Amino acid sequence: MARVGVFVCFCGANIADYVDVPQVVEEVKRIREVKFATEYKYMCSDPGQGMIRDAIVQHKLTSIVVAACSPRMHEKTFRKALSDAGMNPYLLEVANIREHSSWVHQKDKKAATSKAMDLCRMAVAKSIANEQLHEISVPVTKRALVIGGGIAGIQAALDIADARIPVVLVERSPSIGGKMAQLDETFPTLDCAQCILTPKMVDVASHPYIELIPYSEVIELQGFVGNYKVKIRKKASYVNFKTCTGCGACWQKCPVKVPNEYNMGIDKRKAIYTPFPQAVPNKPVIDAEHCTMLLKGKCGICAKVCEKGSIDYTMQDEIIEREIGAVVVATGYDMWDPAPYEEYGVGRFKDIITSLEFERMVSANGPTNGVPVRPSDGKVPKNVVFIKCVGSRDEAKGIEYCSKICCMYTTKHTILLHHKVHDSHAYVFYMDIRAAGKGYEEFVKKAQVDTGTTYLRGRVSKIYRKGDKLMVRGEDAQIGQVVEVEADLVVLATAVSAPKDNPELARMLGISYDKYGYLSEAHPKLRPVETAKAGIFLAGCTQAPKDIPETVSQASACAAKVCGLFAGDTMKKDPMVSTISNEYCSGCQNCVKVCPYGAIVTDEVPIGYGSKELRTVAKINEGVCQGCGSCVAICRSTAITLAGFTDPQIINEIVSI
Amino acid sequence: MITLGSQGKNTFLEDVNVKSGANVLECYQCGKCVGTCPVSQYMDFPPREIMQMIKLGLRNECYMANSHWFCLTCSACSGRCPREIDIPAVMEAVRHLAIDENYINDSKKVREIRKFHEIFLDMIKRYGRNYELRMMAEFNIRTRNLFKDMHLAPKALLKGKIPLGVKPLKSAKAIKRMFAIAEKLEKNK
Amino acid sequence: MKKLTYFPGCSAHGTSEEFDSTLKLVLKTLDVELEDIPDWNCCGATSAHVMTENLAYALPMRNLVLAEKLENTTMGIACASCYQRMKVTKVHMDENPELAKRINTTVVEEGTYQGKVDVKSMLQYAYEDIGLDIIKSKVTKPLNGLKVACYYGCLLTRPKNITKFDSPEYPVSMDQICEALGATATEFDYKTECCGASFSISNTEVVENLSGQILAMAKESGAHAIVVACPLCQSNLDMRQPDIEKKQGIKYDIPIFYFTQLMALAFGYPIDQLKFPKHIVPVEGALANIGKVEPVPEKVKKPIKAVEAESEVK
Amino acid sequence: METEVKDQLVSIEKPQLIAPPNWEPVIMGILCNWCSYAGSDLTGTSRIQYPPNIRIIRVPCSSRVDPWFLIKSLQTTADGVLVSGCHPGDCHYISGNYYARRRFLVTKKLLNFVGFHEDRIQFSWVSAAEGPKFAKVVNKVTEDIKKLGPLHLYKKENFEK
Ligand SMILES: Cc1cc2nc3c(=O)[nH]c(=O)nc-3n(C[C@H](O)[C@H](O)[C@H](O)COP(=O)(O)OP(=O)(O)OC[C@H]3O[C@@H](n4cnc5c(N)ncnc54)[C@H](O)[C@@H]3O)c2cc1C
Ligand SMILES: Cc1cc2nc3c(=O)[nH]c(=O)nc-3n(C[C@H](O)[C@H](O)[C@H](O)COP(=O)(O)OP(=O)(O)OC[C@H]3O[C@@H](n4cnc5c(N)ncnc54)[C@H](O)[C@@H]3O)c2cc1C
Ligand code: SF4
Ligand code: SF4
Ligand code: SF4
Ligand code: SF4
Ligand code: SF4
Ligand code: SF4
Ligand code: SF4
Ligand code: SF4
Repeated sequence: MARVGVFVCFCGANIADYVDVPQVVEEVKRIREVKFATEYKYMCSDPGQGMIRDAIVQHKLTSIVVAACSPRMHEKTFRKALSDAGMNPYLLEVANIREHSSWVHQKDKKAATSKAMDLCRMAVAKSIANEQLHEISVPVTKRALVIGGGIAGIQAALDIADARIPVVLVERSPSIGGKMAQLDETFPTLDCAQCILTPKMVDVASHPYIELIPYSEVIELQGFVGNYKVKIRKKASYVNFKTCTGCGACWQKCPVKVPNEYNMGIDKRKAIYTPFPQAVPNKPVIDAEHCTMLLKGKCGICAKVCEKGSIDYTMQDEIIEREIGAVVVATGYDMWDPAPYEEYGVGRFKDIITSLEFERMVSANGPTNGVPVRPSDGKVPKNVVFIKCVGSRDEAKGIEYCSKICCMYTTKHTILLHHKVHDSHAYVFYMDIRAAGKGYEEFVKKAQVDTGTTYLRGRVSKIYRKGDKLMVRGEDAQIGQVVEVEADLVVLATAVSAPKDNPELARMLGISYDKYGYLSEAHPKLRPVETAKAGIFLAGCTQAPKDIPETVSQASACAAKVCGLFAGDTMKKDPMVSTISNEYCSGCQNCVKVCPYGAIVTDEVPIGYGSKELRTVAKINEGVCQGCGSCVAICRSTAITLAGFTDPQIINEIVSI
Repeated sequence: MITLGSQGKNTFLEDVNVKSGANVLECYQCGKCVGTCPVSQYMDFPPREIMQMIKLGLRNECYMANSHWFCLTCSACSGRCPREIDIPAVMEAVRHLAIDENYINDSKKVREIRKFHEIFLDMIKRYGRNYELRMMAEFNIRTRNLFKDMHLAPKALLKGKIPLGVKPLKSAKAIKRMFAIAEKLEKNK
Repeated sequence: MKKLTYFPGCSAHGTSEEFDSTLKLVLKTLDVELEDIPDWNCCGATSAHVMTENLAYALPMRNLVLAEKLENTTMGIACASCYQRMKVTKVHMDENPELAKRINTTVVEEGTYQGKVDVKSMLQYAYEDIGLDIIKSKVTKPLNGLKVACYYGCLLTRPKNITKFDSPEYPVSMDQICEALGATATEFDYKTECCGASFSISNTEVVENLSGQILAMAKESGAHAIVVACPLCQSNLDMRQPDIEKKQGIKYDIPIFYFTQLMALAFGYPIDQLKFPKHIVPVEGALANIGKVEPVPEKVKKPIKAVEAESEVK
Repeated sequence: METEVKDQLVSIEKPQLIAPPNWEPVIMGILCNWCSYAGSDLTGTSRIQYPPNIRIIRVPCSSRVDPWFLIKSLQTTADGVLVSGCHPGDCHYISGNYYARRRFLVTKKLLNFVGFHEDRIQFSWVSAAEGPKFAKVVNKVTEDIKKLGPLHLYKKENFEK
């Protein structure tokens, strides 16, 4: 017969104040299988764990129940205590008498105590049916996939590759670089984004351990940690990258002009183009939506001028497959569209631009040669109003959260404006100045003093026209007066938002995302780069808005996690997985259909012992199984058992109250 | 100087929240309402400051402010408030509380505004509809400002802008009864 | 022939008679028959809710209940203030049956509120239920050459969750109706700024200031006239205009039309039926622009100069 | 207080059942580990109070819930069952809760058919962040079951010495 030991925790006053712990101990002692029961102030402490270890040996216990906080808190701790005493760690059960009783029934000690007793009884009943389980080890494919080639993806790829682990870097656009490639100088040190980014981009292209697959998207991910299979769709570029030299003859001659995404549509690019001069790879692609040859079969100029014969109008999308062991997702962010700010006349007034448009204008390689201009008449503005928190911290029109970077880049913009237009004056409407970072407050102070920018604390209420000026009205809450600024140009620090297709991507990868569309980390403080799915990690703004220093730190952390995962040849895995018993399986394959991980395949076994005739049964790959239990519940032949959550275990819990 | 911390629980905040259905605690003092409000410059304390005063529990000061009397319920501010606070409802709550608790701001402007509304309601009570000429006249008499807008009157009358009589409702009695019940409801709240 | 329940509002026979009568002309052309709510009462306007919560709901509710006795499913309201009171009451009653029950105890003889009748402003009705195409098809004398600033005021589109019509910041329905009539709607940034509304009598200083800004912005936009859909707006902008001009020392001379007056004009009704003599600011100057051709502006504004893609090639 | 047992099936089996005075229902809560169990933990961490009638069983995913568990619960110990999982689209196991939901509806129909009131078996979506919602759900389920009255007169104490 089973010999169960029960340990009831006081959790200081947390449990003891609302549950009569000694009475619970007395009650469990009445259970036949319980051979030892005691109480202690802090079970998770070293002496607490020591009690468990001692009792196991002394009372020859066969399973352990700890009645304490949620198993999500300390299950691991107590399992370890069992191991240390030479007992199989999975013979532990935790009764959650804190979160589920003492904390939620604080006004009724009697009821809380009686509930705690029931919870203990259930745990004891379950533990009797517990079996010894052993961690599973699975082989790993030591190759990483990085999705997205912004600074996050670039950094992660380089760090992983430097550890001599092969990396596949998939970037959707024709070039890597992301938003950082669009920036001018960067806070808080004002070094030029291009100068620090382009060497890294070139490193990616030339790294022997990196396979760069540009102009592509991941369309399917199968398998499990250490053993993923990924499908990538390589979009037709209509240019043979192997032979193309990037000479540029084609795009110089192409007659079709298209708004240039890289310059936020301020100028035009051609239908065959590289997004920007420093692009990596520096090979053009044909934009099939605009090329007249591909649309109507008319033109063909680029093919004529290309000396290398690299143009191929018949090229098709291509599906590439790779085997990988881990994934870093670094799909970055989108800029929030300020259209809902009707009171600012967004969309009606040309001289209202977004921060990224401003960034392009002041960039030396930008469409206006580095000088900000008014889109309406091309004049250089004197009075520029910057409005912060546009779309951020605004649940009515935008998003609830703080975008974190706009305070700093707006400060930077006042400096850049001052540099480029000496007789200009900047006005900043702000609610707070959030400058928590190394050197950030110093940067803000210096900018304020050096540029003489006027800071007005308040959210802008309205913008209207007066002649060719924009009148910007808002309260300056410091003096409690409504002020109006006569502006030549208004720059909106629009919010950072999650990439639109993140939810779709998350579903494809089997990870979760929050209500805004940012991909969710496993724990906000202690596992900030991992996802809930083993082997998938997050870097950069795809997890939440952040600036470059933070993005790069996170990317490097991802690389460290990937390297850690690949440190051995095999990996350990939780043993809570399902198995199918051949004898019972009827071969109906219902389970195959419901398994979300594709862990179940079919197999052939002899119909009877020694028989040559075969029949079909289902078989589970324990490396792939994540232990959800869908198959168990669907199987009509009760052929499937999920370790740790077997029918006897759960039924025991049910009937033992 | 205002001393905080001695008055205990902020019951004023609770009263206003319950009555308005808004949550004043959500206000983060951005001031968008103030820049929006067409009459904020006439208020003793513009909407943002009223919000803060409610948070501080300054009941008397809020009641005695003219702000809630000046509020036109134009809803411009609430349409723009990033925290979606129903500011006119808050103003209305303060006003109704002040009326219920008999706080009377006796400045000339507030007296006039209040008079106007009282007379208007009185018109409805009497005729079921508004009787514009009579109302203007009564307003001027009751605010002791006999010649206010008199320069407009001849022109307006001449142009038939202001009718000389009103057709009272057939069911004027029903209206009177309605007033009586509504007043009772108001008291039993 | 469409039928529509009509709530004229107190000002229909007084200050805004020209709105009421031109509305009727226009609807005749558009084949809509109005059915007055029998023995309707004042909606309480801006005053009821200022003083008491229950009356503010009770007064409109009586009208809503009376309207339910007619067969039509929609009630059209001319005055923006009445419209807002009625709509607020309807939305709140529909959302909160408890409250509806309580308020209903004040409406003794008329019956139980059921929420059957939808409430629309006449502008909304013209825009949504009649539509620009039909309006356009009835135009016989297009208003080409007339530039108008459409002024909606605060009550027609706000609050958004109550009115659920057009935009609270930059509505366009009236602009589009005016354009359908052949007029040009100017880019007018003060469309929904408040005119001072109920302070018309009790706080003239405020009204003069607010309405003054609206007039200035309308002028700035190049409009010959302002078009409104609310008697309160009309009287604040029209009646007070001479005083405002005196105060500011600027001559505006901008007549304030009801959109129905312009519709009737474009539909070909003779001028003497449009009640223009009721206006304080004379309308003749503005109407003289009809038929005039706009001169081409001297300087066509240059677009922003962009560096061509070619020059980027190294 | 005497509450009559209303459920058909049970009244056929045990026609004379009468509720004991001060009767309190037992509700079996079967919660998925990742969302609802975590959510119920959060209810605790936030000290949100709810009625003490629920007994919680942890399963990896709501899709693990076998109809048999519900039947067994109602047969032996519980007066009602609450199954709670992740919101649609949020399932830790991608699509598990979708299957769970479908199966649950079928089970509910079946139990309904044999005579159990439909309120005895309830399903909800509670995420790991919805501590207050969990308390709300428990409040509602407890109230519903209290209205329906008891299914059992006594509890089986299987494991007593
Ligand atoms: C106006 C402005 C100024 C700024 N100034 C500064 C500054 O001065 N200093 C500073 O530190 N930070 C600054 N930032 C912030 C900085 O831009 C970000 O921190 C940084 O770019 C984040 O990098 P990322 O790689 O996470 O995202 P991104 O740069 O957005 O990169 C994401 C990449 O992933 C690709 N991608 C997206 N989806 C997919 C997919 N499904 N498959 C494949 N590829 C995909 C995209 O094409 C892109 O290349 C500024 C931001 C703005 C808006
Ligand atoms: C009041 C307060 C509240 C906070 N609340 C939160 C919160 O709610 N959430 C949150 O995320 N963060 C919070 N923080 C921040 C949080 O404390 C820090 O982010 C975190 O503790 C930093 O960890 P650390 O390991 O870098 O530093 P530390 O915690 O300081 O650890 C440094 C360790 O190094 C040891 N050490 C120092 N010098 C030497 C040496 N020469 N040789 C050997 N050992 C050495 C020290 O003894 C110490 O053990 C809070 C901070 C404060 C002050
Ligand atoms: S002309 Fe040919 S070789 Fe040169 S960039 Fe174009 S495709 Fe490449
Ligand atoms: S074929 Fe297409 S890409 Fe090539 S030059 Fe012509 S339009 Fe441009
Ligand atoms: S970073 Fe600054 S500007 Fe951006 S949302 Fe936060 S507070 Fe507003
Ligand atoms: S120093 Fe601390 S309290 Fe002050 S702004 Fe920075 S983070 Fe906030
Ligand atoms: S559902 Fe059960 S019986 Fe059917 S194939 Fe799967 S294990 Fe075999
Ligand atoms: S428990 Fe079954 S359904 Fe779930 S992952 Fe494992 S094999 Fe697939
Ligand atoms: S707009 Fe809203 S949040 Fe901002 S100060 Fe006014 S009430 Fe507060
Ligand atoms: S509703 Fe009142 S407070 Fe708000 S903008 Fe209008 S007048 Fe001002």
